[in-house]
Amino acid sequence: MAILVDKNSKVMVQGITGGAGSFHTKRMIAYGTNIVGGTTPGKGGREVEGRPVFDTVAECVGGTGADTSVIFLPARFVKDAAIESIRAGVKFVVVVPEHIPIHDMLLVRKEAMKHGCTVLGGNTAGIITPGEANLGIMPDIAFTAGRVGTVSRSGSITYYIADTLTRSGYGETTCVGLGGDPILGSTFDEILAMFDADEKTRAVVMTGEIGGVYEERACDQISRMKTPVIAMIGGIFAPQGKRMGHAGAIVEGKMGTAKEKLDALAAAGAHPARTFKDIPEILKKLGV
Amino acid sequence: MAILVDKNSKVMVQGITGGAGSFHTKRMIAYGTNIVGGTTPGKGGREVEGRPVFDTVAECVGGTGADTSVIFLPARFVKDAAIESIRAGVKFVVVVPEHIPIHDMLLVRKEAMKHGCTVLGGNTAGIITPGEANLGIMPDIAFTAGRVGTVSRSGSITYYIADTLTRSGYGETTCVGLGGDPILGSTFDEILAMFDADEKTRAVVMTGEIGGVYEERACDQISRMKTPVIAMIGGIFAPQGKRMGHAGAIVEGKMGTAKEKLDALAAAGAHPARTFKDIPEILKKLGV
Amino acid sequence: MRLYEFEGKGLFGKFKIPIPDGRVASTPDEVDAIAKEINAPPAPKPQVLTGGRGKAGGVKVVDNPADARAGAEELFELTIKGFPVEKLLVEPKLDIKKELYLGVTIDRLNYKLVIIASGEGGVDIEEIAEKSPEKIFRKSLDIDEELYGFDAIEIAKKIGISSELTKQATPIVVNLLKLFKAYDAKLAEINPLVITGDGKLIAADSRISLDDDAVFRHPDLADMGIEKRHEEGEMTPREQQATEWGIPYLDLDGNIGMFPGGAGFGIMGNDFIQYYGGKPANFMDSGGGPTPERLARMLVLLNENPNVKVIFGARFGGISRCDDFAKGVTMFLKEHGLSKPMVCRMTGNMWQEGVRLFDEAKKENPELFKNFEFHGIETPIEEISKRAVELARIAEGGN
Amino acid sequence: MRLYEFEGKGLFGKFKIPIPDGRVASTPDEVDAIAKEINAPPAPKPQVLTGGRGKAGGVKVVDNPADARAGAEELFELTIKGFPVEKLLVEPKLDIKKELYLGVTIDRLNYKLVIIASGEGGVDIEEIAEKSPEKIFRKSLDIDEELYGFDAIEIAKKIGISSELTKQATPIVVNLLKLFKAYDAKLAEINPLVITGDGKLIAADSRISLDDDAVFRHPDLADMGIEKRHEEGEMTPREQQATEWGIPYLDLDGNIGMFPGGAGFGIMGNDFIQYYGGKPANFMDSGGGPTPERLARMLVLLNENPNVKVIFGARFGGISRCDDFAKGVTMFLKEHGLSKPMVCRMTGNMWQEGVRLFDEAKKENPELFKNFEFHGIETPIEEISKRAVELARIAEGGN
Repeated sequence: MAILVDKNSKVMVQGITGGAGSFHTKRMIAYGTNIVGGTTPGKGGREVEGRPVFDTVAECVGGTGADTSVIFLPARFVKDAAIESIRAGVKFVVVVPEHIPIHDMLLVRKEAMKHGCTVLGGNTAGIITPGEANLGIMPDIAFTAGRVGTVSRSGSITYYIADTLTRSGYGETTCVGLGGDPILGSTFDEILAMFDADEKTRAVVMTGEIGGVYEERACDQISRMKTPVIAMIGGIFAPQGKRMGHAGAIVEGKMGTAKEKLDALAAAGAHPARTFKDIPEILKKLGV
Repeated sequence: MAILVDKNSKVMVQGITGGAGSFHTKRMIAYGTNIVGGTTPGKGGREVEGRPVFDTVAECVGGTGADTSVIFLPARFVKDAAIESIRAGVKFVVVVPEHIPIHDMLLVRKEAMKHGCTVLGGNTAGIITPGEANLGIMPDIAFTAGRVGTVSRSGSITYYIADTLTRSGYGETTCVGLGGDPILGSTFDEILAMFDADEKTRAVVMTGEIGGVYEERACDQISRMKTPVIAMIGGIFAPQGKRMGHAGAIVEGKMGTAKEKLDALAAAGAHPARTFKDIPEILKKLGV
Repeated sequence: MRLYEFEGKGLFGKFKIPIPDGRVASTPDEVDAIAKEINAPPAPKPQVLTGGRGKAGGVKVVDNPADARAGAEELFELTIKGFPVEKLLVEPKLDIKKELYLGVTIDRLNYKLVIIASGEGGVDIEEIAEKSPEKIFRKSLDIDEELYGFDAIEIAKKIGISSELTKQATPIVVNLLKLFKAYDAKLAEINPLVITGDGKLIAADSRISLDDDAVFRHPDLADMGIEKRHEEGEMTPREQQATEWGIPYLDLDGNIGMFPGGAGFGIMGNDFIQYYGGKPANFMDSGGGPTPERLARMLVLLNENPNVKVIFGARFGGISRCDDFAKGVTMFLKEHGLSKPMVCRMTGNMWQEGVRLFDEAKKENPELFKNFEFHGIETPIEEISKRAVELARIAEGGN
Repeated sequence: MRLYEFEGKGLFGKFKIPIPDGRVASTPDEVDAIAKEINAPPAPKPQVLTGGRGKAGGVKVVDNPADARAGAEELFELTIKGFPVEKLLVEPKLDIKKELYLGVTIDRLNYKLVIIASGEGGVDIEEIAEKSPEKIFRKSLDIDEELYGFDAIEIAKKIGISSELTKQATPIVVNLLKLFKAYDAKLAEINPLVITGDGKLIAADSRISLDDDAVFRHPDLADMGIEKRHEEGEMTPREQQATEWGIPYLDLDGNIGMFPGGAGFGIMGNDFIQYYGGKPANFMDSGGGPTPERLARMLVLLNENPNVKVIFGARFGGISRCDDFAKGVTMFLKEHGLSKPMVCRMTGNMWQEGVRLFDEAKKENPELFKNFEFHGIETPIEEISKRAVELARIAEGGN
């Protein structure tokens, strides 16, 4: 088992005829992802990598049964594209582009909640269930099917952690990139709950970072979980008030210093890790 | 019993300090209507006819328990005022002013449906449950408590019919003015259903008119009713395509010629009346 | 309130809906100048507030710009459904490959906005709706619901716009709805929406009707020269007079002058007269609580109408009081004198006092009341209606 | 993107939020001229992109307009939290009876807009929120939810605005939210919103921050002279250089130059260095799939920074490929020469090929690589971090 995506997912690509869209469609197919088609308004009727292109998501869903969508479009088109998928009945949407306007994501999130759809991103490297499906832009090299789930705001951190899990023999069930934008389609607690409900996932590594607001929201969830959670937070030593890259990574009042995040998560029952190599050690202690 | 309003209704007036508002507050109180207070933004703390004035409906509802509101405000303020009442938990709103912008009424209707609130008007003379409560601008002289309900788009027709019922000894349970504006807060079928559920109402007189779209909508309801319905439609002899007063009274394609409306209602089981004096004759035949 | 085609196209332009490069002319000279300017075969179109212009011979295409003046002179002579042609919109003739229909209106029954589209445009859409409903595509929306580009693409495809043209079609659909909402429209139609030979979508005509009751919140319309106007076509002089006075009034072809209360009984009273064999000369609506001045003006309209042989009056004192009504009518009798028979019933609020006031005034000056019968609650309105019909028959020399 | 006070007030004016009658001056002469013009005691205020201006002595009220120039000269000399004062907003001094707070911001946790209001304005609202949360009123709204006048009245009353002033307060609250939505704001604050002695509500200050990622849809901002700008205050020359090159970069006070991949490991890598006893000299984010040019520029920033004693490099080939990475770094080595020790790990996509390319280039020109250690997947990143710390200790003359 896995969460959100597996070999049975019927995946479509919004913006499939574009540069990034067609490039990653090829990559995703090469990994074995079940890509069934895609959309580009005005280019319905074409094919990309042998997959049919439609003008609208509704047509694509109708023609292919797509239930999952990966968006490769410029940021300004994401609001409409995500809402189009949500309204067409797609149940899982991955927003790869970064710099999605904040007000747009508020609306996308509202629409997603209304229709029971899960959105990842913006600015996510994607999601991978090793050996089954790879959605987004993550390199396959780091990943091996196994028994630990990961959820992180950052692509590079996901690679490092998966690499650590792979090389220490644990492997991964699913690796989820929440995304680096200030407002995200999904939050840590929501993904953690999915992992907790997944029988194959024996532990979860969650990696947050300075700034952002979604780490604290995870505490309540962690305290209720039967699956152990290992937590890392980036920016423990970051100077206060300095902007560290991600637009969201500005310390917001009390909430959001990395130290406080990590303390709060530990208090809720998470096992804190400092560096990647701590992870297999903690897993060993936990008997995973 | 009665529908929508009775002696237990706690009625507030929106625009209570205005000319029409204060004048009709006095009249309504004189009739015995349980007026508990009113609102005028910026005039909270005053009194009108001994009733407290508040800045907002929420305050008025909090302070008086108001569950019903009559609006006496210029048309341009009605959208906000009606939505304010609806959101503050008022269950019945009477919109007396006319010429409410159509787009505004669409929104008011949506909000009312969402919150389970009934709206009458715009451009309604109001509603009266004889001997109990008189909301709006109807003269009390025509009305006597009795056993027939009326529902009409026009104030003057309501007076004539009530007068007929009063003088022929039937009297009225409740007389409802839907309003003369093109878009109305309530429709014939909705009011008819309420009358059908009211034990005291033994028959209903419904009066529609040329133009408008709500008469046809009543047919399905009438065919399902146990309470007999007498129907009159104004404009049977009106020349086609001429605008007859009410903004809504323009013949719209096939729908809306008075003859067709009356035929449709009769086919659904309503008893057609030509003039007011037909009404007691039909009631007699029906054994009401 | 209907807009002229050129005004509607002005709004289209504002909302980035493509329109032909046209200008308005008020004289054949101006048409001539514009024809030279646009450098294409000009198609001058009369600007009147009615449909069916094409059928009335009101669209001319002149293949040679030099002939534009002559064609225009002809058009300026036309009267279309009672509307004299005062302005022409001069546009380059379009190379039309296909005509579509796109409109937004209000579904009052279901409290929704509806976008209506059809692959067959340029003709009467109601006719298509009736004969081939399957050729019409409808999409309903709540008033506060957003229309997305993907909805627009769906609509475009349903009416046969090809994939390649969806990028042009999407903003047209989205923006037509924006315009509709932004200006409180009751109807916003592009008919036809044309596909040209070189693959462009262009709004070849506009029909927009705004909600009179919401014009107050669009002061920019006045800046665009769009002023509040009468909804309907040509008015009779009396209708024009009534409009000036703010009285809803229509001339009909009977001989009984109707002086009723509100619009409801204004309509129903006309029916009553006809049930009893009479014919109303007009429709009128006093409005709620008319002032004495308004009552007097209403009576002036009937008193001075030669077609009116008898006046039928009815007043149910609701918001207004019958004593005020009696005062107003008496004022009219004194100032203008009633030149024809009138029968009137008063009931409702203070009716006894109204009858008493009439009695008193009559005692004072019986001459004023020689043509005037008044009744109170004791006489049913049906009897008054019959009496009016009877008086009319007598006035016309019947028996 | 923060707006200057005068820019924010310009938007307030556009949305009919009352503001003092002020003008912007760039020289003491202009201040003098404006002071004479506004005919009231002038209150010139430095226009800087930071709060705490009052505490820094940055607001001057001159009781006599004739003294305005002297006061202005003083202000133009100021530097507030690193911002030099280049412009003053000259307004008439307000007769302040009471100071309130009104703001709109985004509650990211709950995906809502929040209107925040307090009867205590003019000071740090976060301080009030912490010490006396009961003095703060919050109202949450969905992004597509309308705020009605009655909601605004409720908010106004909660912060002690009297009934008589609600008619002034209502449009201020409603329009501040409209502005917030219309311009994709992250923050729109009136602090203080003042009640003047003669009972007027006026926005005495503005603090507006817009979403950089949405500026593209507000071209009218540029028309108003509001250009895209750096969010933060004074930048170091290197930070300015990096900003020009589009590289997220911050100078820190350590000696290990950080050359990581994306922002996530950019932040985490700094932590690793510190866990092992080192101090990073910077934060940097390569972005996804950096071009060779970008990689070279990133290295230039570190190579030319005298504080940097060692460079720590990490690349996890995801969207990018390690062979491209190796080519880019080699290009830098050839063109610029590496002047300090560097340790670098590559893994992910095509890492073996990357290592092979480095080996080959090193064989060709060993001199270029004399300061450069490269590792593949076999060395954990923790070891690389330790090695960087060790190299830094050596470089600083430690052992």
